[in-house]
This record gives sequence, structure tokens and C-alpha cells, in this order.
Amino acid sequence: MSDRQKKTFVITRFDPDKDEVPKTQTYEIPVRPDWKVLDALNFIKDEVDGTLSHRWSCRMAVCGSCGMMVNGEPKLTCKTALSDYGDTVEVGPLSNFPVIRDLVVELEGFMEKFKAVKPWILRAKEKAPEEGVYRQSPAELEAFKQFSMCINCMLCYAACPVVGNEPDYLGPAAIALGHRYNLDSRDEGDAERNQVFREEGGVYSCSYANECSEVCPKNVDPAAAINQAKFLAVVDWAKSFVSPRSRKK
Amino acid sequence: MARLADPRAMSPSRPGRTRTAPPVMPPLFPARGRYRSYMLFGACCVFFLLSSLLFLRVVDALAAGPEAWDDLLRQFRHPLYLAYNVAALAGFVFTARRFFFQLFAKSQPPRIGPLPRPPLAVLPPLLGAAWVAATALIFCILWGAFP
Amino acid sequence: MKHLIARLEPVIWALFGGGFFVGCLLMPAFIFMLCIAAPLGWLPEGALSYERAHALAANPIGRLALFVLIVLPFWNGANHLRHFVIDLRGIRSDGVVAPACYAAALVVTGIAAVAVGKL
Amino acid sequence: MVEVVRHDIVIVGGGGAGIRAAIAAVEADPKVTVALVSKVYPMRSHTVSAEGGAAAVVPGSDDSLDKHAYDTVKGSDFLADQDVVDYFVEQAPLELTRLEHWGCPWSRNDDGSVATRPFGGMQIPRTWYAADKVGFHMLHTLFQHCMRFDRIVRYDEYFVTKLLVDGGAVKGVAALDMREGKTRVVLGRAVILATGGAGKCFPFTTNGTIKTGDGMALAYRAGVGLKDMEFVQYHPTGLPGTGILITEASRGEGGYLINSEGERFLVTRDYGVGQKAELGPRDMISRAIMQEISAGRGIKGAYGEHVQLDLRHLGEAKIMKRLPFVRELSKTYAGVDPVHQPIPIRPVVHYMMGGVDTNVTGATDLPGLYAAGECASVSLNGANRLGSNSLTECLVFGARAAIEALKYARGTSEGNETALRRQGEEEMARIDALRGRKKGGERISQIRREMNLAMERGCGVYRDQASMQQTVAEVAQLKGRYADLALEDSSKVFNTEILTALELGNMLDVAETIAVAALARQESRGAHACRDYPTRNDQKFLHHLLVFFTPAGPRLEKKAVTITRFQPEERKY
Repeated sequence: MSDRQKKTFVITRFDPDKDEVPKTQTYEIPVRPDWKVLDALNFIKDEVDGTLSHRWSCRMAVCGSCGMMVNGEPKLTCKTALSDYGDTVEVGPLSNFPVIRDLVVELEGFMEKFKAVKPWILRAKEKAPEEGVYRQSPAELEAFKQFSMCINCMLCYAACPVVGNEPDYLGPAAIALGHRYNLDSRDEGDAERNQVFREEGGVYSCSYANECSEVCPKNVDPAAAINQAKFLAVVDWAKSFVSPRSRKK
Repeated sequence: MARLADPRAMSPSRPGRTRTAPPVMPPLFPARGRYRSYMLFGACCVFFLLSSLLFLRVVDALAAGPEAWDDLLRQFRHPLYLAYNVAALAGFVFTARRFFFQLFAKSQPPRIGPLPRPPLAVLPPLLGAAWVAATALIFCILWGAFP
Repeated sequence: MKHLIARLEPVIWALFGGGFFVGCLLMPAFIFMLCIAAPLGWLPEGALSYERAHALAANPIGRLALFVLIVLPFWNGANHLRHFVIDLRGIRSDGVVAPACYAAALVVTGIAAVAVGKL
Repeated sequence: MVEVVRHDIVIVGGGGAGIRAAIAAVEADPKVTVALVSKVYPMRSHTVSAEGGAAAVVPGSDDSLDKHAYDTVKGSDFLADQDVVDYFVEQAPLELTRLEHWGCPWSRNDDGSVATRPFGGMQIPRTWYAADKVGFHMLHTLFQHCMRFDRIVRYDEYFVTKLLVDGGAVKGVAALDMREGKTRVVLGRAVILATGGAGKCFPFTTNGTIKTGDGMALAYRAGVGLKDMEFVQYHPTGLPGTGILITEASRGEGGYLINSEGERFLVTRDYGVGQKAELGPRDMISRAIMQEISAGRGIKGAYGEHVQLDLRHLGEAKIMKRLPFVRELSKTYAGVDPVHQPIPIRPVVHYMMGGVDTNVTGATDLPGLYAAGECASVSLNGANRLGSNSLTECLVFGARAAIEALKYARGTSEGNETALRRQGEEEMARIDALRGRKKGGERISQIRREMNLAMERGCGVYRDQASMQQTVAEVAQLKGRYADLALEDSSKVFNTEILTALELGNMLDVAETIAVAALARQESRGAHACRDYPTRNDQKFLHHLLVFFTPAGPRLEKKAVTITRFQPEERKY
């Protein structure tokens, strides 16, 4: 095909049953000018080497499964154009995560952190569906909307130095999610979540690297969420001294 | 090869069901890319510590009397002191740029209790204005123009 | 110790944040005027003579300003140093570094309170 | 030895319908435990990609349940079961409200009520939306909400390969644990399939790579009929090449479709959509686009001919508020900014109206087996689904299936564990034999590509008898070649090659049912447009077609349509 150009892919490979440590493997394949990195991986998987393992699904940057390191930066591979790179592209599994196989990383650690922030509406009394919806003004929606856009692609975890150094740290996506519920006008669980935020590995572990927001493909800006949460958790903590009762809502 | 991360980073509380390769830190960490600026930001903590101690000396000298005060100002003329202070000034300005002007605005929650936050767009100019005002005030006071 | 620090994290963070505020907003001007301009003689004669400087410092606002100018940046620096060390060496040395940093900050706070009181 | 775990209900699939079912089950009974078995982490499920909205009558508006029911039945070209439609429209507002209570960030009106937008084939704006990421927000809301229940036990990245039947009833599943590469048995007294559609049978689809018709194939091989498989919905506005979905909401918000001459052909020419123009139903608009292209008014591009979706007149502010994701997708994947340029679009496969045959309760004819969501055909959508009905369908029938499964489970035994375990072991041996198998020389990607092309050729927007015949033959031949598949990867841990191979097997089964059913329906109805029989024929074909598995090949059966209030009439807008 004449519109195809050759590119070299240096891909991290790891099979726990065979390899002591991850190694790299090089593939030279013809690519089309409009391809994303993921298209190249799929081409390799389909036509060159069926043993390559990677996760992907929606290929439209919303399912969040194809996050990998591309030339050292965490990227959604379905959204990353090959034309932005030179003749050699390095693809590896996300940093800061244990690697299960090739480009597939361990997500269970994240799932625990995710659950720890209680990402659901907490209310003393829930309404029955027959009573209709809660009123929420567009401004109240706007207050948390941005933080609800996270697709759990894990790029922020791969970029954050604190995640790699402090294993207890809840991390950007989980905190942004908890903060999203704290800001939701329908929710009453902020005291509970702030407690989690104040614990070891909570919001105060963040050291302002701002990397999460730099790499976020969905402009969630987790750094903003974490630092807002720091402030609100302090306010909440101070309030708990003034009126201890206000903690139970 | 990048530095290894903490072996427990992003691991589940019970180990996974198969052997995994250990997590590594982001490949450019800490010396390259955006991390360099971040590490510089971290290193600026030295200026916060030392300048704080320097101001402790200033207070001490003021309490000790005119000779001590003049002696301190004379010491400050020493090239090492001057070099440090110029570096510290740069460090504080760098920190201000990174923290105060880039991160601070978006770190403000939409509302604190009953108080709504001003729109995000106006916060950086407001901060800039506050910075100019504070700096000008200190200049005037120490210049002798006020009070 | 670890748990005590974890419990106090909100206070430490508040001091840390305050330190950033002071450091960013006030420090550049003070350092420039007091530590660079004054020794180099760029200021008008008498602007920072002992009498004037002492008068400025010893009034209640001056004392408070100096106390804040010493204590908050130090807490900021202490906390930031702790995180900087974590960045460089991982969490393993935090059990020593964190108590050391905060103990130093406590000591400096105490000394500053005494020093400002003696003005 | 195969490992066995036991729960009360086993749900296969962790998308909208699966999670809703899991929540419904644990809420309905404080003691049951539910296994949520999904081949991907649930937040990756393809519900996430739905963009436009979810339909339900807004209580207190000038809308009515009757109008919603009528629109749905008419949209289905009268092939929807009307008892199902009635139940659906009645439950829809409650389900969407429930989701609101669970935190779904629905877009709002100024007074704080939930906002709605118009959608194709609906008389009244009744599509609830959260900008243009509705599926994303619904799925994440459901997933996050389900995290609060410890009795929902997730088996993430487990690929179900077989339904385990004992004594004529389904008692569990055998699943390949991707992490360890081991087959395990998950037992339950009832099984709910919620695995989504099979768009990946086709080359150009809005569907993600995970949508390979797994649940349909599982049920089919267990002897359950697949219903209405011939009806494959083409979404009029997908990006050429990738097939990425540009939501119908872009037309709902006022976008135009234009041809190479810049003409709004849905207004200037008669394509049966009348006044509705761009807001006509999907089947009609897809056909209109194909006709424009065959009349030479298409625009040539790198991936064949297309027409354009023009949003420029909406202005940047509205696009950013209501359709930000459309803008992001167009920029990233088509290189055009809809604020300044029209978006190239063409019809792409979007949704399977057909699926596992169930009644209004979600029950199949096989005791203990239930199905919901796109993998089921509860007969809400008939021959053509109206946009924004399917997200609601996942909720309504996911919940219903769970309640019914629970009722059934209370009155049934756990099944003979020894027998079930033995089946699990057989399944394990079958999967292990496939791993790294060197026999034959067929590549997965080659067979998949040929299947895709055959399906496109025979079961496209327009179909004809000759090409459908050819497709049936080709798919049958591909199934033969599938037996000679060669696999390279013999490793155990996260072997995605074996997963792709198993998925291909599922797709071939489903593809065959689609082609066979399409060939048998000698009329044009809804999404099934046959050139040899260009009109609807209620005399001969006002019924569903069921496809059953037999070792000799698919067997067809008729099933009556439930018609209560709305008698068939000509479908014109």
C-alpha cells in the first residue's frame, strides 16, 4: 500500500511464566498516516505476533482501557496519533502499576482505592422514585460536573510520583471521584468521605506535582479536586471541634 | 530503565493471583521533562527553611540592640549572603509562579459553607493584584515612605 | 508517632498552605528589601536604621508579621522537605524524616515566639 | 480440578443491564449474593459509549405514556410486542429517576428539573441527557452505586464460555479467568445474560471490540432461540473508517445532514421522513444517506463515500454545552472541528434489535436463564429501535429480569454439583486444548475480516436475496475453517489470543443467525430493507423469526407478535 510508511515499535513484553523481568521486543510494521498507536498494536496482534497482550475496547477514548506509556508518557493509545511521533515509538505498560502481562497492568489495587472513597450518594433519608427527582440547578451541576468525567483510565496514577512512592495514597482519580460526590448537592456524605481523605494516604499525601492534570485525557483536572478536598477536609475537621455533632449528618 | 517504585504501589491488599512484574516509577522521573520543574519546586523548600531562620536572626538582632543590627546588615553585604539571598529570591518567585499563580486558583472549592468562590477566570488577576499590593506595601514600609 | 502525624496531617497542611501563602505573597518583597537592597545601600538613608526598624518590628502588628514570616515558611519548608525526601528515596525513610522535620518546626516555632516576645 | 464458587444469581455482563440487575437483586432480598461476571472491568462495558440520551416520559409534562408507547411501536414497524412496550414506558420514568437519585448528573433546566432533548422518531422531547455522554454517566453511576453492596461479588475479566445445564435448567456458567488462564465454574440457581450486542460481526460499527455477541451465542448453543436477528440497526452518523459514533443528539440539537452539493436532502427530497427531516428514525435516514451516495451525491474520502453532518449553525457555545464530546471525537478522529467544518459521516452498524428470545419478564424458554439489554430481544424494539430507548431498556429489563430470576431461584434447587463440576471440567479441557493450538493454518484476523466483509455485503443497509444467499454460504464455510484455527500463544496468564478466538466463534454463530433470518424475511420492514421485496408484507411476515441451533445448521421458527392497542398502519412521518 503506497500510503503506508514503516515505523518501528519497541514494545515491553512480560510473561510471568517465562520471563524473570520485562523485556522489550521490536516490530517494524507499515502504518497508515491516520493511525493511532492502538491501531499499530492491533495490527501487530492480528498480523505479526498473536502473543502480544493489551487491553482495549471502545477505541473512542471513553472506556478507558487502553492507557499505556508511549515514549515515556502515559497516553490513551486510541487517542494518540502516530503522526505525532518519529520513526520509533516505545510502548510500555503504565508506570506505577504491577504488570500482569505485556501491556496489561494490575487494576485491583485501584479498585480498592476507588471503593474506599465511597463513590455513591450517601443520604440520611433516600427518596422513593415515585416522589420524583431531586432539584439541582445548572450551577449546582456545574460545581461537580468536571470531576464526574473521569474514565478511570489510570493515566494519572501512572504519572503521579506520589503514587509510586506512597503505596497507601488514594491517588488522583479516586480522590477526584470522592470530591465529585462531596460537591454534589444531592449528597450528604462529605463528613464520612472527609474522614477517609484525612487518613493516612489521603489527600495530604499529594505534593503538588500536578502531573495528574497534565496527563488527563478528559480534562478532569484531578489536581484541582485533590487540593479543593484538602481545604474542605481541613474546614470539616475544624468544624468537628466547634460542634462535634455536625460530623454526623 | 526507570527507577523501581515502591513494591506495594497500586497492588491490592491481597497479592494478585499471578506473579507480576514490580511497578516502576514514570520513566522520566525525577530528572527530566515536567518532573524537573516539580523537583525544583520541591527543592525550593530549602529556601523556605533557611530564609525563615534568617528572619529569626533579624528578629534576634533587633532585640539585641543597634550594634547587633548594624553588624547583621554588614554581614548581609558579604557576597555569600548576597548570593544566597538572590537565589532565595529566585526560589520564592519560582514557587509563587508555580503554586500561587498556577495551582492556587483551581484549588479553591466552588463554595466554602455559604460563600461562593468568585468565577475561576477572575481569580488569577485577583491574585496578581493581591501580590502587587502586598509587595508595594512592603516596599513602601521598608523604603521609609510609610508609615 | 506515625499515627500521631497522620492524625495531625490537617493542621500540618494548614500550616504548610499558610507558609506557601506567606512565602509567595510576602517573602520576595522582604528578601529583596531587607536582604539585598538594604545591605547594598539602595534604600534611602535611615529607612532601616535601628530605631525605625525596631519601632516597626516591636509594635503588635510588626511582631505578629515577623512571627508569621518565620514560623509559617518553616512549617512549609519542613513539610515540603519531607515530601521531597519521599520523592527522592521513597516512603521507607519517612518514619525518621517526618518526625525530624516536624520536631524542628516545633522548635523553631518556640524560639520564634520567644524571640518576638523579647523585642 | 476445576474450582467452583456458588452464588444465588449469576449475571453475565457488567454493562448497564448487568449492573442494574445486580443492584435490583441485592436490593430485593437482603440475603442473596450475586456474581457479576464480566469479561472486562465493568466501567469498560460498552454502555459507556452511548452518547445521546435515555428516553422516558417526564412526569408532569405534556407527554404521555401512550405517546411514548405509540412512538416506540411505530418506530419498530409494528414488530414490537405491545405488552412489553406498555411495561417499558410505564417503568422508564421510575428507572431514570432512580438513577438520578443514585447520582447520575443529568443535564438540568434552569428550575432544577431534568432537561430533555428531541430524538429521532419521538414526537416529543423525552430524551433525558447528561450532555452527550449519557451512557458514560449512566454506567459509571451504576457501577459506583453497585460498589456499596458487598453482596455483589464481581468476577472481572472472566470470560463465560458455557452455560451449565442440569436437569433441563441452567445452574451456572463455566468461565475462563483471564488472569490465571483457568476455567472456573460459577454456580447459581439462575443466570442472567447481559452481554450486549454483536456489532463486531460487521466491519464498520460504532461498537467496541468487546461486543462479540457472547451471550447470544451462549444461549443459542444452549438451545434457546435468537429472535429478530435480521434487524441490524445502522446508525446514520458514524465516522467513516473507524465507525465512531456521532450521536443522534447532534441532530436532536438541530444539526443538518448535507450531501456533496450542500443540500439538506432530507428536506428537499422525499425519503418518507416528512416534516421530521433529520429527526426521522434511524433506519429511514440511513437508507436516505445510502441513496444519496448511490445517486452520486456523496463525497469521496479515504474510506469510501460519505455525506456530511453540519453543526456550524449551532454555534460554538451550544456545541460546547450540549455536544462537547462530538466536538472532541470529530477533532481527534476525523480531523475536523464541527464549529467550523461539517463532519463526514456514513451509516455504520450500531445495534442489534435481535437477541436472546425472552418474554416481558426477561425469561427465556430455558428454565433458569434470563436475558436483558442488547443481548436480549424482549421485543421492545421490533424491526427498528428508536434512539434513546435502549439505555432505558437496559435499566427496565435488567431490573425486571433480576426480580423474576430471584423469584425463580427461590423455588428451585441448586442442581447436582458433581454433574455441573464435570461439565466444567469438560469445558476446561476444551479451552485448554485450544490454547496455542498449532493445528491448521487459519489466522483469527483473516477469518474475522472475511466474516466482516461477508456480513457487510449481504446484510448491509440494503439487502438482496442473491447476496444474502452468498453471505449465508460464506459464513457457513468460515465456520468450517474456524475449526482449523491456529493459535500462537500457549501461555496462560492474560492470553488475549484465546479470548479473541473464542469471541470469533461466538461472532460466527451470531453472524450465521443474522444472515439466515435476513434471507428468510422476504419483505422490507424497519431496518431490514430488501431490494427484491421493497414493501412491508403484514400478511406473511407480521411475526418474529426465531433461529435455533441444530447440529445440521440453523432452524427457523415463527413467533407471533403481541398486538394490543396499536394496529399496524403505514409507517410514515
